[in-house]
Amino acid sequence: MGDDNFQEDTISVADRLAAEALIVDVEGYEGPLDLLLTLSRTQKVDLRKISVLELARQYLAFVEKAKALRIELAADYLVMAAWLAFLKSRLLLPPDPSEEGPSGEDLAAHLAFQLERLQAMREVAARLMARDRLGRDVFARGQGEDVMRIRTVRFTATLLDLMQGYARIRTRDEFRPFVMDRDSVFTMEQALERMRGLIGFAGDWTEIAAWLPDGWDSDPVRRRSATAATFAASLELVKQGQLEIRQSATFAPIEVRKRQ
Amino acid sequence: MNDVTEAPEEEEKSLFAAPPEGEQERMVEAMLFASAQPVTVRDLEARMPIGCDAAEALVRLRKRYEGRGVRVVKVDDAWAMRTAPDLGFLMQKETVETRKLSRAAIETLAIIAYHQPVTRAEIEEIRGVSVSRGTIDQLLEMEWIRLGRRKMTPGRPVTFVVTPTFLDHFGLESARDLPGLKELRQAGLLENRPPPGAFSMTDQEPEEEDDEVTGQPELFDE
Amino acid sequence: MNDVTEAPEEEEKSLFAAPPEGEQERMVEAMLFASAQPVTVRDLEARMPIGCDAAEALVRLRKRYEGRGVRVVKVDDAWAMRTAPDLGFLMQKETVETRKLSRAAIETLAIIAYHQPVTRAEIEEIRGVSVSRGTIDQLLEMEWIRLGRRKMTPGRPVTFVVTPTFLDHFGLESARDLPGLKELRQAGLLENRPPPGAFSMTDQEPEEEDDEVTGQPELFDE
Repeated sequence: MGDDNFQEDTISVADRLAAEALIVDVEGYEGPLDLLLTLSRTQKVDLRKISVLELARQYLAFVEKAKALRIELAADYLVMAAWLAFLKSRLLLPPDPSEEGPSGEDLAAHLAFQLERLQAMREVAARLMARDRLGRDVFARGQGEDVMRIRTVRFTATLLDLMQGYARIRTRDEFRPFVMDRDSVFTMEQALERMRGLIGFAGDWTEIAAWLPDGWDSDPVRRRSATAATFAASLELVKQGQLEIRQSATFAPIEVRKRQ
Repeated sequence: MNDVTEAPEEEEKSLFAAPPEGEQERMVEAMLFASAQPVTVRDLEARMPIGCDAAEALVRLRKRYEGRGVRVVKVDDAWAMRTAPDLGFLMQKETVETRKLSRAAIETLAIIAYHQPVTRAEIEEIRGVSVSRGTIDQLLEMEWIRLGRRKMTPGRPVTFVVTPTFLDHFGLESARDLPGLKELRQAGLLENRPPPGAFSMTDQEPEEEDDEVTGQPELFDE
Repeated sequence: MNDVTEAPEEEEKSLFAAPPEGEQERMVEAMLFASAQPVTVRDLEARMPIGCDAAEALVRLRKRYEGRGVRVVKVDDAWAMRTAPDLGFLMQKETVETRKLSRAAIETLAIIAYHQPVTRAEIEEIRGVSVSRGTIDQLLEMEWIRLGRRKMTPGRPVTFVVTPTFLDHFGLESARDLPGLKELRQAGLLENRPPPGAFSMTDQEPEEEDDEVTGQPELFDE
């Protein structure tokens, strides 16, 4: 206890000054660990030999002052305060063999380790940032000639492509919208016109086949079309009273003649 | 007059000892290396400690890089470092991409092969569409076609013929080896036509066939 | 065993006469010189004629540039040319103003570099505060850190590691060359010691902790 009093006395002024500075600038600390690290500097000793008990007292004092000044502390600062209060009690009381869990010394050692580790990280971060850095101290090639990618496109075709291509051109004419091919169709209009011209010469019964136009009687397709058209035209002319038509028996030849 | 201007210069030189020659050379080297643009002697000196002679350092640096993979070159009135021209091949990465020839190109090529020597107008007549300059250029570039003799018709139009490279690619000994219309039909490539013997819908076919038979060999008789 | 592997190599060498040493050095010089980014030995060799030994040429080239205004440096498994650090003062014009990193970002970066591969929870444990998303994002965006393999602990958290770009920026050959790394390890400060007992300030890590102790030194002992 006496030892503690002594320590408190020796650092009280610096401690108070530091604490006041901290209260003003509490926002500037990155959490309880950062604050503890700052507080530990007031001990001016190697972090490995730091008095965690003393640190706990400083921290708790800081929290008390902050409360007194109605400064709202973030929850993690208060959690840390609670934990440090617990740690403090552990460190001050003689170890209770019946109590479970780690000893106060173990907990203190771990806190000291955390502080030392954070401090070490800050130091190496500073060393890292102080290195000769690219773009600040050291420079890369200003006018990089990056590897030019030459993409050669090689076109190929096979003989089949060629043949198909040619075939496509040679048969292109047949690819056209579907229309009835009129070439082998003899329309009724054509037949009517033809018969009107010839009707004057049909005084006698004449077989309808004789009326078919030239070139339409050999090919079966053309003959069929011409025959049908001529027959239909004949019926039309009969209806108009210009022609007479007859068939002697079923499948017998159909004959026409000018109406008498 | 000369004395007046030289005097302060001398003074300056003595006041600020210029870095040794080797050091100046290093500086110029680093600046040329890092700069995105060629740098003038003036700019170099402006960045170097007082009393430095960039021009002098450049001469030495240029000599040092002689025969190396990198050279010190003058660009207009500025200086730069560039890779040696004979190593340009290292700065390129070649990739070959194989692509199918377009339909227009294949058809044009086929017409040239079957009808050579053929003029552009004739190709267009056969294809029924105009042939783009690019298509012809592409085939010329591939060395599959070349210009043949001019046609003895008004305007003396140029003709196109296929090349040995073409024959080589398609595994043909001569253009005459190209399958004729009859063979194409037998191969089913002309199956859109009515089978022979059947009533023909288009009556121009017979003559065309004749043309093919008589025209074809003549075309290849060069 | 040796004979078997050596034989084809010999054969290859005789089949394709590799360019002389000096020529190979010139080639490597030109390629490194031309590239602003570090180039791997593999990439160098891929662009050189068959039979070249880029690694060998690099050793000679590095020696040649010793003490010059430009240096040949190794970055991870790649090589680059960089200006000598003592000449940085000449390069004011070339300086690209980099975004100032916050203290949190700098500390986070250092923790990742020295503790890699490290999880976000571990970073938070070391700093004693939570790490903002923005800080990690900024470092990722600068390409100074990247995601490492996931940790084999519950939740399989992602880890962070530093990149070759980081090494290049800070002039490090590898993460093993980080300043003070050895001392930190000897002092046991790179171990993520578990807090004694169940009571921890940030209670998410007990399981992860074990992995830490074994995982950490392994990384740098490669």
